[in-house]
Amino acid sequence: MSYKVLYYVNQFFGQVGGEDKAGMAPVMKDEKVGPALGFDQLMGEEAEVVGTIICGDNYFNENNEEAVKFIIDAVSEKNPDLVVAGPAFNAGRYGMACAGVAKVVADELNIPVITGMYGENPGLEIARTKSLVVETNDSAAGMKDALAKMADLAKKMLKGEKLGYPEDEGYFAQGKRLTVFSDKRGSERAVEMLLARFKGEEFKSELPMPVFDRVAPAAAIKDLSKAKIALVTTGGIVPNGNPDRIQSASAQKWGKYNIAGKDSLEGEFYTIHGGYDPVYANELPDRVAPLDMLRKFQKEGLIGEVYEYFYTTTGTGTSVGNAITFGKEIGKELKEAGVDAAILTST
Amino acid sequence: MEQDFVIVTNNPQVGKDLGKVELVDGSFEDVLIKVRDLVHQGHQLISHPIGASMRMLFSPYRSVLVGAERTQIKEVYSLTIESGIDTFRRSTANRNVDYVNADDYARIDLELLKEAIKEHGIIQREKIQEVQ
Amino acid sequence: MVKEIERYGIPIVHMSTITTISESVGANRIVPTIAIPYPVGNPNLSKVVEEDLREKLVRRALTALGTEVEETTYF
Amino acid sequence: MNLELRKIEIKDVVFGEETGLKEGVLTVCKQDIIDELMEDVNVKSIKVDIAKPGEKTRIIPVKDVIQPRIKVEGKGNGFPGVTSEMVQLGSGKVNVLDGVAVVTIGDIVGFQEGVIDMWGEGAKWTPFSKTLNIVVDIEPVDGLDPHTHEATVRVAGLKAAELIGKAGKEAEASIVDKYEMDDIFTETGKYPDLPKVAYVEMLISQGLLHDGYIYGVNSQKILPTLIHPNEELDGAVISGNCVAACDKITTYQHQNNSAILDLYKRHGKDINFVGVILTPELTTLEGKFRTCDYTAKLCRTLGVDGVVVSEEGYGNPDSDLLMICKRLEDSGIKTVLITDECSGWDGMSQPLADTTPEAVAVVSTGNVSHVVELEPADKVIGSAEAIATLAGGWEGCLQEDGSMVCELNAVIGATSEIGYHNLTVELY
Repeated sequence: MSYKVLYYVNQFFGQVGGEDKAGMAPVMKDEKVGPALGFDQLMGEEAEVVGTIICGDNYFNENNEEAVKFIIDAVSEKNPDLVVAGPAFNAGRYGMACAGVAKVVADELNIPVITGMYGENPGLEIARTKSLVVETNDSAAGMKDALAKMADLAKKMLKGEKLGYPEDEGYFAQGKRLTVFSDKRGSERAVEMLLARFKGEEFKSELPMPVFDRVAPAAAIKDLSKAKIALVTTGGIVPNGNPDRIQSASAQKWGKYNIAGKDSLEGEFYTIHGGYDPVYANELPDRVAPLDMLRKFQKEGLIGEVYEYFYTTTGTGTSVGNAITFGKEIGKELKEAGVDAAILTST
Repeated sequence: MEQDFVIVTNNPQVGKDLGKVELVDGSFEDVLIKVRDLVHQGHQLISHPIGASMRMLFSPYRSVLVGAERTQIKEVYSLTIESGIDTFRRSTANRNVDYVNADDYARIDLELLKEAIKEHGIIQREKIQEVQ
Repeated sequence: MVKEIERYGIPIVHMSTITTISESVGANRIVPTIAIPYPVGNPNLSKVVEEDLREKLVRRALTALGTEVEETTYF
Repeated sequence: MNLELRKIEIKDVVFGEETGLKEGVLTVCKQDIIDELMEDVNVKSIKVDIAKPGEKTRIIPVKDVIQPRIKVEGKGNGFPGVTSEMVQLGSGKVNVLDGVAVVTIGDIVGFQEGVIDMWGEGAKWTPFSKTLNIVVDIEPVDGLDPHTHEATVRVAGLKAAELIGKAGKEAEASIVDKYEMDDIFTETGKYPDLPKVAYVEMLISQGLLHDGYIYGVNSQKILPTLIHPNEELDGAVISGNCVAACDKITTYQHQNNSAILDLYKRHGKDINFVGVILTPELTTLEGKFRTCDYTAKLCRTLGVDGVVVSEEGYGNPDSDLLMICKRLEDSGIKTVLITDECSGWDGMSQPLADTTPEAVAVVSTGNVSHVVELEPADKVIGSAEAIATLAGGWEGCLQEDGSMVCELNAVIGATSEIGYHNLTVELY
């Protein structure tokens, strides 16, 4: 029996067009388009690509609800054994879309998903927890290799074979910690680990602590009086009513609000942060995000200006992956807006 | 000696004879949140917010000792209560509170609380001796 | 977040109460703040004294942005 | 000190008129045990049963597991400081009924768990499905306060093991394990070039149902203390723990502490094993700071190059474990931790309650939230209510065919943090 595979690509790999077509709404093609064709050939007799969904990257990210609904309907109709998305290489929006597809297909439809990405793709953090993500090159020049690896793993997944370790098979660890039997009891492994440390040999901790990389400090502002400064907070300060419904904990998104012409946040903003007693911040939100003081310094001429948007999210319980994504997205906007420096406040 | 602690609890078996009680009308998690708010205001976190086994996380009741006065906001207290709340939520995500054995949990929580008070008392006495 | 924003070459100062977390998430410029529910303020103080405190904290943050640093530095 | 553990291989256990041992078959007289334990006025009734590997038998709720032994040369029968008069342990010859365990059951509180399945899927997850278990069910008189209740059950189990152990008095041992270790200076003189290693064994020390005892002293009352490994192998440390089924250290596991045994194996070859530090896991933060500082100080005083640290329990003891690790690594002492983790049903959560970058070498003995399916048993020794508690954890955990789904945290010794069992965790 041959398995059924449904393929997802963006407007570019779906051969519709470039950036100008990034806003296209999703369509379902019954034929194999772009990488779907190559993937289909690699699968040989074992599986067949029964259709290709093509969706604009901007559309997916900006009209998420509609896109998700389309995916659910399309996948339910074709009822495939596996969904393949990408590979997205280092394309950020495409990667986020592939991650979005993985999330909805895995969570809502319980169908396995495989995709491919470069290690720095912002979609990786979500995609790896919802699907199998093959490690790829950073550009489409690596298409051939990526598809070959994806096809190999896809065959194993379809047949329900046990996958090898991520580092051996070339996929990103999903972060799933499985309890298994070892051929040695724990104490013996501990003694061996200690001996390895004494001898300076390599050893593998069975419970690695989270690692934090560092970024070199950016150069200081030469002349503050001309600088445009942005205010960012993880303290959950939002406009009254929380119009964007930012979560009080384990935030899935951030918000930005226009503060042009406002002297402070008092009265119009409050906190939705679930990690502390909100009384004091609600009394005066500037205790968390000190817009009033920045305005004061602006008037005094100490700083040039305060950037017209204020950025906010909640810091409590928010996954490292999301925090990275938020930082990347916010940083990009600040850079494009010509912001010179930022103040981030955390509670 | 003036008592320097407050018991934050939702355990109905905890009586005033043990000391000042801040009774929380709510769940285990509500007790932790109350403790968090007090720690954020500068109360010392005297006893660890969670127990020493998974089982005790399914308890409907919990008692935690905090300092009676606002003294200083210490990172270690904030981090401990934050991670305690996080551990509680993570460990009980798929579990029901074990109400069937509520009375037994209340009893054991009370006993463990008494031990915590004793342990705290020993440390306080040592401190006073240092001063003398 | 702080690291990702700095990656764009934008100097960023982290005003935070739990500075060990701030260090572990890779902040290079840190201003320690007052308390979790009111990092840049203190409702226990009189209005005038609190204003003064808040002004000093934000001024410190601006000083940090105007100062070259090599490694994690507290202001 | 010089200790010989002489293992007498037991092939089967049967009930009979007289307790004794013949050709590898241990005969147990029920009435002897009942009479002995009923001497305690706090005991109302005693039931004795046998559970063998492979039988479709479930034991629940387990309080403690003890290995029956008898000392045939040297002082210190029973458990000095608890069931017999105080003597220095760690030397002499001990006959061990190898392959037999006394398992005590008795619910001090309704929420006690601790299951041993002797067959099938469940048997894989506990080391005590491989032993011939003599199960002693202890019911105390009504109206006992919980402290006395716990002590009654604890001591009854130790006495039963002592009584059964006597059957091995004249028996021939098939394996003799010798544990010989002199004072630190002499040993270091013998092995000047080997790295010095200490073992830090943490003990839950937090009050009722959360206690450990050293020569009968509640570990809550001590500063971290140095003990010769032989003393623990000879019965100086016993369990007073009734919660944390998967990762409490039963008395049996103290008597056969795998971390001590595995360090001993390397003593004089790869390492110079200098001793065991018993560290209480207290409940106040100040108490934790004190014991962690003190533990690290003892290690520095001993001049060790490396330390293995084992935890007991989950939750607040994670803080102690990592604080000890940080202090040791900061002093330049290479440290390996043994702990279990709670990474959720799907294994996707952050595994420990706390983290510290210094913890670079950690052995994980399993996810306490790992879900396993247990088939219905033909025979239950213990309490059906305890099964209800075990099965009542969430909707749908009790299935139509009578099988139930439970988390590893209910299974005795599953994720033993002294590394007694062979579970680990792999990242996928």
